[in-house]
Amino acid sequence: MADLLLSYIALAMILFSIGFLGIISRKNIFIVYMSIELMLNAVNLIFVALGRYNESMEPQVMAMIIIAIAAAEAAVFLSLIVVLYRNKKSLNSDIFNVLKQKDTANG
Amino acid sequence: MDFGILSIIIFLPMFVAFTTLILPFGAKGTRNAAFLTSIVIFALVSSVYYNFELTGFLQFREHYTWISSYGINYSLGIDGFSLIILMLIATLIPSAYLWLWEGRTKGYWISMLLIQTGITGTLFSQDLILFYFFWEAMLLPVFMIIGMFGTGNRVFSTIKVTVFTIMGSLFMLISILYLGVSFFNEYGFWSFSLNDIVQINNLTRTEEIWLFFGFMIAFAIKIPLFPFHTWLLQTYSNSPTGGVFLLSSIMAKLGVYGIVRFVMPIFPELYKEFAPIFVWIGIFGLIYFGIAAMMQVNIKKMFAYSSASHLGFIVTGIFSLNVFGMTGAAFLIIAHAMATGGLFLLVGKMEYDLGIKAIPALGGIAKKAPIFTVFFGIMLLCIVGLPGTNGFVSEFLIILGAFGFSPTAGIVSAFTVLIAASFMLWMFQRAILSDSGNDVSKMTDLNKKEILGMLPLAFLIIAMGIYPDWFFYKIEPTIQHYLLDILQIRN
Amino acid sequence: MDNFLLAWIVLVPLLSSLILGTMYLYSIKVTKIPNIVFSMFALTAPFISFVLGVSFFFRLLENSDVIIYRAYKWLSVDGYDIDMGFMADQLSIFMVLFITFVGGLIHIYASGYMKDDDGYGKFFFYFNLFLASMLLLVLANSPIIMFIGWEGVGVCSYLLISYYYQDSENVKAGNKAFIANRVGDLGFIIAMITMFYYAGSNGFDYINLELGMANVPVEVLSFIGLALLIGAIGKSAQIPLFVWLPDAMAGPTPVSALIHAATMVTAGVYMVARFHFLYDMIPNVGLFIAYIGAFSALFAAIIATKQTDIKKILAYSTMSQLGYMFIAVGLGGYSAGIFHVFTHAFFKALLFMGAGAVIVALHHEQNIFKMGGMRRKTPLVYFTMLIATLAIAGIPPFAGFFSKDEILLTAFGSGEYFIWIIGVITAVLTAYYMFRLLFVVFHGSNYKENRELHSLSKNMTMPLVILAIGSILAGFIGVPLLLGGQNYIGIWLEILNSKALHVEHSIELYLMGLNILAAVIGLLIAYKKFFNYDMSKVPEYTGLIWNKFYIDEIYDRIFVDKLKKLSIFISYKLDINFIDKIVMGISNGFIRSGNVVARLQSANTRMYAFSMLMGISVISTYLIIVMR
Amino acid sequence: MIDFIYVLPLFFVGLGAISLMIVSTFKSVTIRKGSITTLVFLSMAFISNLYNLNTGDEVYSHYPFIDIFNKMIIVDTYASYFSTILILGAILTILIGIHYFEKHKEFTVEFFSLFLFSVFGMMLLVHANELISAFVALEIASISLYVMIGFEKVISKRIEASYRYLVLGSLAGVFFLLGTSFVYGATGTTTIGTIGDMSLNTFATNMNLLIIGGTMILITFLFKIAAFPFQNWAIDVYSGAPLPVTAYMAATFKAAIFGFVLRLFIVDFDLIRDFWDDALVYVIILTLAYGSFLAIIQKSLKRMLVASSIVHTGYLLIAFTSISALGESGASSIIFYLVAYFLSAVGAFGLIAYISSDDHLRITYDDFRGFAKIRPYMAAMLSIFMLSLAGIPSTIGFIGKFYIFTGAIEAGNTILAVVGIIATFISVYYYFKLIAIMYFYRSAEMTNVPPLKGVAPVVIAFIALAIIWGGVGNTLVAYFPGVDLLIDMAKLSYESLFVG
Repeated sequence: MADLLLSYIALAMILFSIGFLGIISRKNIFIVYMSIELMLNAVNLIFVALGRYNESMEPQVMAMIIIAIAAAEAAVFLSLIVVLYRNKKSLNSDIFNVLKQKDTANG
Repeated sequence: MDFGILSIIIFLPMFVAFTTLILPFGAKGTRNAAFLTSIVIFALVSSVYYNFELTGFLQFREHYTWISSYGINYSLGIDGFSLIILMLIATLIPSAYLWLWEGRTKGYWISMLLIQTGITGTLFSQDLILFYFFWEAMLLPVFMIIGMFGTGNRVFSTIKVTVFTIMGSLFMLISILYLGVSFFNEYGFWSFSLNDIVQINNLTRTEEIWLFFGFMIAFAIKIPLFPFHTWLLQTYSNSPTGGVFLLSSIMAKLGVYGIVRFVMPIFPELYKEFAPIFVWIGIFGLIYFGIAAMMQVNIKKMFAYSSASHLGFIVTGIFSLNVFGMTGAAFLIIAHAMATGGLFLLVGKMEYDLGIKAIPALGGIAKKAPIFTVFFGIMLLCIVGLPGTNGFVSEFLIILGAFGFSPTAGIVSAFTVLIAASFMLWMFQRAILSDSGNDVSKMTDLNKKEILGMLPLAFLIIAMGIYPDWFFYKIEPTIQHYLLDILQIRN
Repeated sequence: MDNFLLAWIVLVPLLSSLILGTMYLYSIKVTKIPNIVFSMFALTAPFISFVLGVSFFFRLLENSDVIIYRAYKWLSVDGYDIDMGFMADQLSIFMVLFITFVGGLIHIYASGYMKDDDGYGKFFFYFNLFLASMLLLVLANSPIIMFIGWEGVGVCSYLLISYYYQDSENVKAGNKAFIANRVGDLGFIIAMITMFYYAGSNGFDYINLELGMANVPVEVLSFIGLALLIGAIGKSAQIPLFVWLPDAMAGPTPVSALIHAATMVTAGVYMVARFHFLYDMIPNVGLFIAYIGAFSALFAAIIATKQTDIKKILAYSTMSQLGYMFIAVGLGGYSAGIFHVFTHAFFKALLFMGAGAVIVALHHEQNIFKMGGMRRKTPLVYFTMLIATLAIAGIPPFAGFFSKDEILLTAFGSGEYFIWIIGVITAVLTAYYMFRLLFVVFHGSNYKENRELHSLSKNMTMPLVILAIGSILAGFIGVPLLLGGQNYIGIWLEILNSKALHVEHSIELYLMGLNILAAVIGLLIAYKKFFNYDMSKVPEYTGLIWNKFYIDEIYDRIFVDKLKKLSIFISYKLDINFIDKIVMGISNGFIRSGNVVARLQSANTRMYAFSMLMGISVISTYLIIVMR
Repeated sequence: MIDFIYVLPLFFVGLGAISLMIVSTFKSVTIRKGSITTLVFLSMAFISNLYNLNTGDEVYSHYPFIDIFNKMIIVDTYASYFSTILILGAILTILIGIHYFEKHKEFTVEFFSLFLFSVFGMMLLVHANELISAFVALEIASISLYVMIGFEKVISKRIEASYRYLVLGSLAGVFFLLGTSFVYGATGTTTIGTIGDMSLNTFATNMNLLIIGGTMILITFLFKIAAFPFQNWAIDVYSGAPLPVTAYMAATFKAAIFGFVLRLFIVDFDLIRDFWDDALVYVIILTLAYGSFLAIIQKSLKRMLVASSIVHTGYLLIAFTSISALGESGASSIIFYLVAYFLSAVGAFGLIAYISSDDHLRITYDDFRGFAKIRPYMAAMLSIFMLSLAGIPSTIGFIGKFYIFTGAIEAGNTILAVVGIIATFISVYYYFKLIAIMYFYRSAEMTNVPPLKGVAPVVIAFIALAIIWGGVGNTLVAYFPGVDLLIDMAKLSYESLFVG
């Protein structure tokens, strides 16, 4: 039973890492968003697995809550994507760099 | 004297400053208020001076709790050493005001008043945090007065001097906190008051050395001692007259005061152990700055160098670990403050009239302004250390002290009689006396106010030279107390 | 009893000088005060002091023990008191007498000399201040009080030399004098401090010092002696610190007469005599002093033979006469030295004043070869100058003869034959250059018959006469027993003389004759070369001697230039380019690293996420490391 | 009923948020009305909070509606103290911001609703006694902040800041969840207090797992307070956000985060906290260095303040490390410094916001040349804030630094104190530069700076006075609440953590 839990957690970790790497490597905002969702769901997986492991309902509830929050985030994220696209006519996250450190004082 | 006279002396100028700041005073009104304040304070201080008993211990104590949770107290007190500096401040500031009488703005006077508060507060504090408090607070009006009314590249030099000084004092702060904590660890309750801090004895030697230098760096920058002097030149040559007057004649001395007040009682052993280093740093500075001053063209920079050289000599005195050196140092603090202060006022007038700081562009002043020249000469001879002025008495005593410390030091430090004379007289010849064909027609002679302001300085310089013992008996017990009780030196 | 009058000897000139100073400032700022008022205050002071001095002189005559007056406690540190004390013993009172007397005369002379100078009041302010300091110097009862007077004298000479301050040359000369004196003072201070620590345990006045020195190791004593000697050399313009004296002639002539002939320069001699108890214990240092004196005397005499400026000649002669005095005091013949100080004061003051008279008469012409024939124009000056010249040349019975003879006798008697020979040669040269001056100025065929001379006022000529009489008579207070005389001065100052010298009368006679012979030789050479000297061609001097052996240049090369270079290096190179660079370098370092850090702010989300990943992985690695 | 009184502050804020959300649809509700409504709700919450706090010296700790919430929410002195600070911060932000919000057209009444939601989230965060609910609270606050930052959607830097904060923030949030899951796996509970009890018996608990979970939570914490190596976002987001929002985030949000994390680490990770300390030392040093280096080169005033806020994070972390050795005084020094920094930062940001609210001309240092000539009082106040941030005596900033450094030395890591001091004297450079520029240049071109009237300047002036008062303490008037009061309150609230 325990090793089964372990394998679940391992899977969750893999998903988590994929998500993280996705944030780092992909330029497209949508994919960045999906990667975040992926990471959240990886955590959810852990919770559910844990709940199954020591027959308690708590982790399931937590998973539910997390999904809810993820939905809230999703709303903000999608609306933001719309605004960004309207602003720059592009989904490439690398071109959003107006806040780059430009002027550097000397002396 | 239990109505808190010291607090009044500290906070009266600040109060006047803020009142004039808020109320619609003009420049003139502010000036009159400031002058009146300085006179009142002079009266208070002289009453302190006469009620001061001839012991080496603190008097006029005041003690209130400030931040009880960390045992930080508002505690004041003075002893002979602070007394003379206090008397000095009270005497110098009114005459300085008489000199700055015309053409200064309101902000100028307010800054001067605030500086006075900072100085006196620093002088009275018997609690390390309180001392640090005033020590830093003193910096702000100086920052303002140099930056707002200075000349030349004033913004840069102001920032430079501020950062430089604050760096030093922050290291001091760390040392203070460390001392407080180790006091807490030893005795189980918080206190930063000097009397408690001196009882710490759970510090290892390494810790002590670090803390010692933490303190010393702050004071060495303020004084300034040899490697930390570079802020001095730009600051002195760019400051307005009032600022450079206070910087040179009083604040620099507060560095020395800090060493005597805090470093000596807290680290008596290290004080004795490192005395040779500082005696020699002092002597080195004396000669180094003296030589540097010779070819300096900017007259204010020359005086900056010369006062740095004298302050090195003062440091030699206080580290010479005998009564002659220390008394001499205390005396040279007065002498130098009066002479250099006077010289900076005079030069400030010259700059104000002619707008010239370069020696080659001057000359022929003596014919235009004889009285100016007379006072200039008196101050100059005091700097040179001519017998009959208090400059000689102090230098002689310090040389005695240095000789008592080590004959070589004594003989080397005796060269002071040559150094100051050489560059001062040469400057006097080129800048004041001889006709160099420059146009100095705008130079005016002293008016009545200025004469009135300069007379006390000149009088004291000569009186203290002819009858020094008048002024010694107040401070001598304190010095004895330092040597016998604090440093445990019998000589 | 009325010892406090001792203080008044000093106070009277001091007060008068202060009054004069304030009056002068008042007169230039507010309303002009007539010179007569100034003169009133100025001229009375020295005579009051003189009278007081005389009164003490008589008190010392009846009982010869030292009179001491402690005015107040000057300084009291650590239970150790230094008094502002005055001491009158034979030596100091003797000095007081001739200082005030000659000084008074020079005051009178100056009142004529400066009468149409608009700094009249200022001049006498300095003059009396100088007198006060000089009197304090001789009357002080402890080295430190003496030092006050000592420095006061120095600064007054600075002020008086640079009296015409508009011309920077004069001020330079003043600075030179002050700095050279300062070098001496350095020695003095070092000596004082060493004395203080080794011999001053029970008081710092001369008497206690004398007691204290009994048990001080001799090498320390010789160190003190040498250090003091530096001071003496500085004041009395001996080798190697003499350079200031010739330049000091930039001041008005009365100044040269008072300071650089009669009083100030003799302070060195006085000091050595004052510290006789020290030098008696270290004879070899004394010998060193004597050698310095001898060489200075010869050196100055040689230079003087080729000078053309009348005052410079006199200045060098002063230096060489001071050399004689140093020979005497160095060899322990203090009374002889002081005797020469005394006589020299008369005839040298006279010479300067005569020269001054001539200079004034010729509208400030100082080159002797542009004068000539003054004998007929100003006979009075001529005669007085003649007397003085005879006196300095050492022709009996004039004053200089006796004193110089006694000095040479001392040299011979103490077996220092080399010094003695130098002394004799110097005597020849002295006679030569003095008579050269006399002949050229007064006898030389004058080539400008028709030029009207500036008239000399009464109070310029009157002192000349008095001093001339003095130069004739002054010698007779020290006539050696040999000539059936009575060596009053020797008796008066016998407290100083430790060792008696015994020379057979026959040898003494020979020596005396030899001296006269030397003087006469010099006179004859001068007569042959310069009597009726053809004034049409002014000789152009060149060469080593004319250039004073290039001593000034050498000093500049060695000390001054090096110092200036060093100063420039420090204040314009080292401080700015090195020390300040370090300070500013640190702050610039912060800013530079700030610019490096700023590159990380690329505003790229993925980069930020990546840096987060890096951070997290570092932390996780740390975890793994720690947890096992 | 007593329970209801305890949750009253939360209730008021939440109610305000919802009701504003509803009324915002009506056109008649102007910005001013909306802000006033916000203020009303906030002040009601504030009063009820003070009522809770006003218990004299004895501390209290209470789980309201335990049958509903089941120890998810705690109301104790500590939480009330923090939520007092938070509400105060919110009130000040609104008061200072009013002028700014009115001048900028994009702001609508929804903004205030979001604002109240974020306040609600933060209060919930400090009241949270359970990890998941803490996460919920955190997300409520964060999400509303994302929107507030990007509210002016026509300005591209706003939305970019919002985007960056959203991505990285939720990334960090995921780590919080991961940590939670580990903690749950290790201890079988997520309730604060219980975790601590579980961590005591080492048989039942997998310590390593607990430590890993704690570390993950710590990572989120470090991210939210912008500590090294998670600091990059801060300068972009803060300088991208509208100035009042920046002030709000920099001061208030940071306080909320600390409020929760202190509770968590003091109560639960008491045994294993020192495990992180020596790692934190490096984090602190790097944070201080990064912040100082970044701040020293800034030309834009706002960016400088933001960068320096990273430095202040470093100071707070110094105190955080010294908790394990000191306990009470360490925690209280954090709380005090939070207050000190909160006052100074809100004042500084708010004043700059006010100055540049009409025209966006005064951005960089040089724009403030000779500012003292045209607006002397504003210049004076700005100088006071700068001095307080630099920790110069006679300002509250000095006292705060004093506590922190003393604590660090007392806790035995003097090296941190020294590094902090060095950072301080670097900071003197970039803070004093502003004062110098304002005062030392005679030339001053008069652009239209709003005059010194309206509510915002008054509030700012009061903040300035408070700063001075806090610095001078009760030296002027004895027996008047000065610095000591704050400290005593902090200590009291610290004690309340252990009564529950």
